[in-house]
Amino acid sequence: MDANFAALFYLIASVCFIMALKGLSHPETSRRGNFFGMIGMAIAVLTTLLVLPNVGLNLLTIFAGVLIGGSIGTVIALRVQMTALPQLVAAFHSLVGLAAVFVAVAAFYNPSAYGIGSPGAIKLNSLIEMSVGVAIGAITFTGSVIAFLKLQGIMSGRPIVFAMQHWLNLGLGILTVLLVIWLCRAESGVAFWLIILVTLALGVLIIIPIGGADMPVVISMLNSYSGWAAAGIGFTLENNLLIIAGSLVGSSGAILSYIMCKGMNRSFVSVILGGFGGETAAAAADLGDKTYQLGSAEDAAFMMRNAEKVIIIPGYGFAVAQAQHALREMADLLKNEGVEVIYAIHPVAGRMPGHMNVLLAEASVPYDEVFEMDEVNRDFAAADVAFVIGANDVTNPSAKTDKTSPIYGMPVLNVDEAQNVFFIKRTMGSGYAGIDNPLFYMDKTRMLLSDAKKMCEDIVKSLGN
Amino acid sequence: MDANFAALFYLIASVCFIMALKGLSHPETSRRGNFFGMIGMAIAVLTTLLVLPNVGLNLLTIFAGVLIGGSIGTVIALRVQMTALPQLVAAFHSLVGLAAVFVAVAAFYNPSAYGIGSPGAIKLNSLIEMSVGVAIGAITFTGSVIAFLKLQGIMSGRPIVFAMQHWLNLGLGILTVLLVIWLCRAESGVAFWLIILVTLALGVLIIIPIGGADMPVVISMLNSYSGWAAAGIGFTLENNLLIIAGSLVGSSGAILSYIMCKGMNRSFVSVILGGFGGETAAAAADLGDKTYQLGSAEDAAFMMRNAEKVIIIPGYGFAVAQAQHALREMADLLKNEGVEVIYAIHPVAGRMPGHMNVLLAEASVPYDEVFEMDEVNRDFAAADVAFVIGANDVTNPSAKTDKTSPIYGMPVLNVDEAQNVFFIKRTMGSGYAGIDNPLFYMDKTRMLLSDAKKMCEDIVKSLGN
Amino acid sequence: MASEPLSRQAGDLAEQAQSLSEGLSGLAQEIAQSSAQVVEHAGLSPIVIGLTVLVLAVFVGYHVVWRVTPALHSPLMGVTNAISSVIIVGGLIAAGSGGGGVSDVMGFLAVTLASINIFGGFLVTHRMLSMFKKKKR
Amino acid sequence: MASEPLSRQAGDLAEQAQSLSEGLSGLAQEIAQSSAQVVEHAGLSPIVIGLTVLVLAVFVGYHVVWRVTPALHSPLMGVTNAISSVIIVGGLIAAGSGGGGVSDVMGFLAVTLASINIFGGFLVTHRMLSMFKKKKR
Ligand SMILES: NC(=O)c1ccc[n+]([C@@H]2O[C@H](COP(=O)([O-])OP(=O)(O)OC[C@H]3O[C@@H](n4cnc5c(N)ncnc54)[C@H](OP(=O)(O)O)[C@@H]3O)[C@@H](O)[C@H]2O)c1
Ligand SMILES: NC(=O)c1ccc[n+]([C@@H]2O[C@H](COP(=O)([O-])OP(=O)(O)OC[C@H]3O[C@@H](n4cnc5c(N)ncnc54)[C@H](OP(=O)(O)O)[C@@H]3O)[C@@H](O)[C@H]2O)c1
Repeated sequence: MDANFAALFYLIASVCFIMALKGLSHPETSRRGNFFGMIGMAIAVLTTLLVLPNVGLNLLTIFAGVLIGGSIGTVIALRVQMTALPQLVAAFHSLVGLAAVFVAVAAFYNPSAYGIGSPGAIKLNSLIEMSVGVAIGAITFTGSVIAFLKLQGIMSGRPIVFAMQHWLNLGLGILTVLLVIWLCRAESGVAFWLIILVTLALGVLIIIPIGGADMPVVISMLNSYSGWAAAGIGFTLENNLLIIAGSLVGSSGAILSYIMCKGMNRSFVSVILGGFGGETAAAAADLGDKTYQLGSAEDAAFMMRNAEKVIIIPGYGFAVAQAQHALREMADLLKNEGVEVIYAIHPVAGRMPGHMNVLLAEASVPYDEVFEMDEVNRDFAAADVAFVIGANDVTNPSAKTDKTSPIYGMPVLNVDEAQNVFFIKRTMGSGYAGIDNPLFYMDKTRMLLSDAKKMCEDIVKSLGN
Repeated sequence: MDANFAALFYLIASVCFIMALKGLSHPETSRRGNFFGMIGMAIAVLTTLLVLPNVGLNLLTIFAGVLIGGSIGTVIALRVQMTALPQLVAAFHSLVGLAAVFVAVAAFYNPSAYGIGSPGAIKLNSLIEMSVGVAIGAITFTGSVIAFLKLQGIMSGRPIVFAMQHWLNLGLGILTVLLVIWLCRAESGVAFWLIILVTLALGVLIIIPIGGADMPVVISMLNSYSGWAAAGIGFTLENNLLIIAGSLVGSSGAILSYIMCKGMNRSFVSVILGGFGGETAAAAADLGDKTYQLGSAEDAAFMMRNAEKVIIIPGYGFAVAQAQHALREMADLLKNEGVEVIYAIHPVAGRMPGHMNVLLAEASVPYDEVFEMDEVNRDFAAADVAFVIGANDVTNPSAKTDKTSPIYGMPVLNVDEAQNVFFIKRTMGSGYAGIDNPLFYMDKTRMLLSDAKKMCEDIVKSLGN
Repeated sequence: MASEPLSRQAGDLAEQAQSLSEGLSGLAQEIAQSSAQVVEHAGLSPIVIGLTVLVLAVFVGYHVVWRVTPALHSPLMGVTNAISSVIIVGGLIAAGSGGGGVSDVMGFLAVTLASINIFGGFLVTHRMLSMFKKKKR
Repeated sequence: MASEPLSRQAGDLAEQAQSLSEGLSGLAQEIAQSSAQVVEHAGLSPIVIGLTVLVLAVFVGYHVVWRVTPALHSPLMGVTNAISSVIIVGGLIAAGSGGGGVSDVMGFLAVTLASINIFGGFLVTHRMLSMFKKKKR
């Protein structure tokens, strides 16, 4: 195929990718959006195959790769549990990073295939673009692997900090730049592989000080990186599709990181510098002298059955306990009794943006019963019961009142305005931010100390009677 | 300057233009946006001057042109009355169109300056792009002139229709295509000038059947055209700045046309085919047997002084009467008496999108007292007085109830839900859509038949006592 | 004997010249080819590039304009009017390259008309916008 | 006398050949120049074009992503993950051009890894999205 025709098809593929993201502006159009994405990718792959001058038998290798990769991807996608989404995304990101590294290596050893020179005589700007691509790719790879290990619980979520850590990272960064200069001067293979090694190490070192619960920000950031890596390689290949798709992904990751940081009221820099949010880092302070009231499943069932309006606030513990189906059953019983039940989602509830929405959707909760914080926050005053399940920080009123609180200024759900509050959690311990929650000790609050799923099932039983 | 450097500066200029439009998303940032636009234009002009190989003494010609044009533009911009904005925009559009024609002619006679060939041997694609540019430019020119004449009242607003009109236009369109083919074959100067003549005529013929009040849609459409003309010439010059700026303007005009058509509940095609909306086209039907109640300035003053909440609905007649300052004075007096006064703006109130907002702003009404229809439509039920000044169609409840009404389905302001309604207009006649308004005959309505400005001044006097 | 070497010499010379010219024409071909390759690789057809830019710019325009608040639709018309006068670039090229005759006049006229628009459009927009004020509380 | 014309002949021949070769080299130069001109005119530096496309695409991405409803932020991560695997294009070029050795292997690996992502990303997103349902009324 003529390169100009190919460019037109690549443009069509780019438009498909844009339409894919546009589709996600509403659940109704989102599936169509995803199909647009698939079509765009198909066009991109076919166009590339047709534009290659002498594919011949190599087509077999390519088919083998697509077949193997496709099967693995399909199986993973069909098997994975919705609660494991953060890990999955991290794992996938690592693959993009590694693929970028491989592409850069291939370009280094076979530059003529990419039209960027011949071995030993690669164009200078291509060498630079290539190093940027390979460096971002390598960091994305090992960084995502660490994120995956932390989220999957294989590695402790606790931040790994040591003296001079940031200086070490800075040093390695400078080393990378020096190696790139060496590479550009001598086009040395040694320099090239050293860049890969150093940036692989850098990926690990950058991520280990960041606490497990900050991983979602990290994932988004790495998502953004992988986009910029693709765009960088697009410059090398002079391929506008890669530049456009890369920019889309790059912006998306950056915006999601920003939204998360804003939702947590923390600066991006503080997240990246790490040392915060080990899942069990801080012990709940001065609990001793405060009293709280325990509740039972029967109490909750009685209260909610006689309520007019119940607002359910799911959080991270809800995902951990996989309580979505039990909760849905409970809500159905309440709705049958004429109770109005809605769900209130905080922007950073759970461990990933939109995490709660997916879990609720999985349990077939209609999306028009699920509201974002801004839409629902006024309704708490009119609610008879706020039913908090596995959430903690996102309800903490000290974010509104206590200037000394580490989460001061973070927007929270106005759970304290409801007539009655139930809290399902296993202990009186703290959540991700490691701080105590004054709500626990209010007169109108009943603590339901149990696993979220089990408690929901108990309430369902009580409602059944 | 090197062409690549120039392209970078052009890119910066493009970003400035994008920022200019982004700034308009909020009144706070809008002035900054406008400055971005100016900066972008300055960069574009300076870059072009620096990239030209041998400007030399021609710089003087250029300075002369900028000086003359700039002075004229400045004087006009400073002198024009805000009520004459629609005409002004139409006049400005005609200039853009004419400038596009001039550029195309220059390119035809001096192609080497544009790097598109030599006289008599211009590249084929450049010839096509040039014809498209010149045709759109010419249509924009004469079309805008007609629009200007109609809006300024120099030409009657009545649609000029005659038999076979659309066939004639179609014929001229086909003729244009044939001439373009001739031009491409022979690069004949005769063909080129014939294209200009025919499209100039076409511009006139397309616009005359469209009624004066539909001119705002026409202006937006021509605005869009002028953008695409610039983009087309951008292709000829292989200049991305022109393509980007042209696309921005093109989309903007298209979106505004769409918004207006939706606000009037009419299809774009019906507007363009014309024959509708002569200002005085339809006489108000069967008025005889309905009774209405006249009110006086004193009635209005008394009622509003004792109201808690007054909603003011300005319309076209408000602009015609230049009543903005008198109205503002009235509202101030009411606010001093503790009355809550807000303004409700229908998307197509007046004769231009955003027209009412500019007039109110001119009278120093703060923009946060001015609400769009969707924001305010629920508030009418809680309003003691709806004060309609020079508006008619945008309040007509038959758009909600009467399926036979020509404006059925058009969203309207819920003026009928207010406790009391006052209507300032000069007669019991109809508005732009030429239909009667059931609101006039409701028990709670008082008609204040007078010029809008005079009536406001009378009410001010009554309030003063 | 003297004529033989001479004629041979001449033959040699001719041959050499021929091979030289052959070499040169080969070189010429090579250069032509290689630079054609460069064209193909570096520069996609400008139309294709223009199209890419156009499509992206339309997306940008679409989103940016939909976010303009309806209260500022009149200023929007003013600004876009001024921006569309970026066509002045075309006029500058004509007026500035001294093609003589028609082209010069056209360039001058285009620059003048576009300038009216640029100054008029931005200024009238500025006038409109500076009237929009927030409530003093 | 015989040698003179011969040598003159030879000289003529040589001269001719020389002028021929000069002409050819002129031609070659011309070709090279003209095609260089084409490059300069048609193709701005690919970096500049790439930058233009990048800037516009970032604007598009910014606006489009801000309009994504927060409820679909998880599927957004899934889709962008799949889209970033468009880097498979690079792998295809390596695997499909038969450079042999390292490049082939790398190409194959890149294609395989990217495929995992493409299929996995789009499918898991599809799974998520097909769970989002409206209330039945
Ligand atoms: N969503 C994101 O994108 C994102 C990203 C980064 C960080 N974050 C952070 O994550 C936090 C999210 O707030 P959140 O309120 O959802 O969570 P949280 O504040 O971390 O609280 C979760 C609570 O769930 C309880 N829990 C854990 N497992 C449970 C189980 N099996 N059954 C019942 N309860 C269980 C825990 O208490 P027990 O141990 O006593 O049971 C814990 O207090 C915020 O601080 C946010 O800043 C979110
Ligand atoms: N805004 C846009 O972009 C746009 C574009 C195209 C079309 N339109 C159309 O324009 C109409 C706008 O609705 P509208 O309610 O604002 O206007 P309208 O329906 O045209 O009514 C204006 C009223 O103002 C009265 N009036 C005229 N001069 C007056 C004066 N000096 N003092 C007092 N009253 C005066 C007229 O009645 P008297 O003659 O009895 O005084 C007339 O009934 C809609 O139908 C819309 O579809 C708007």
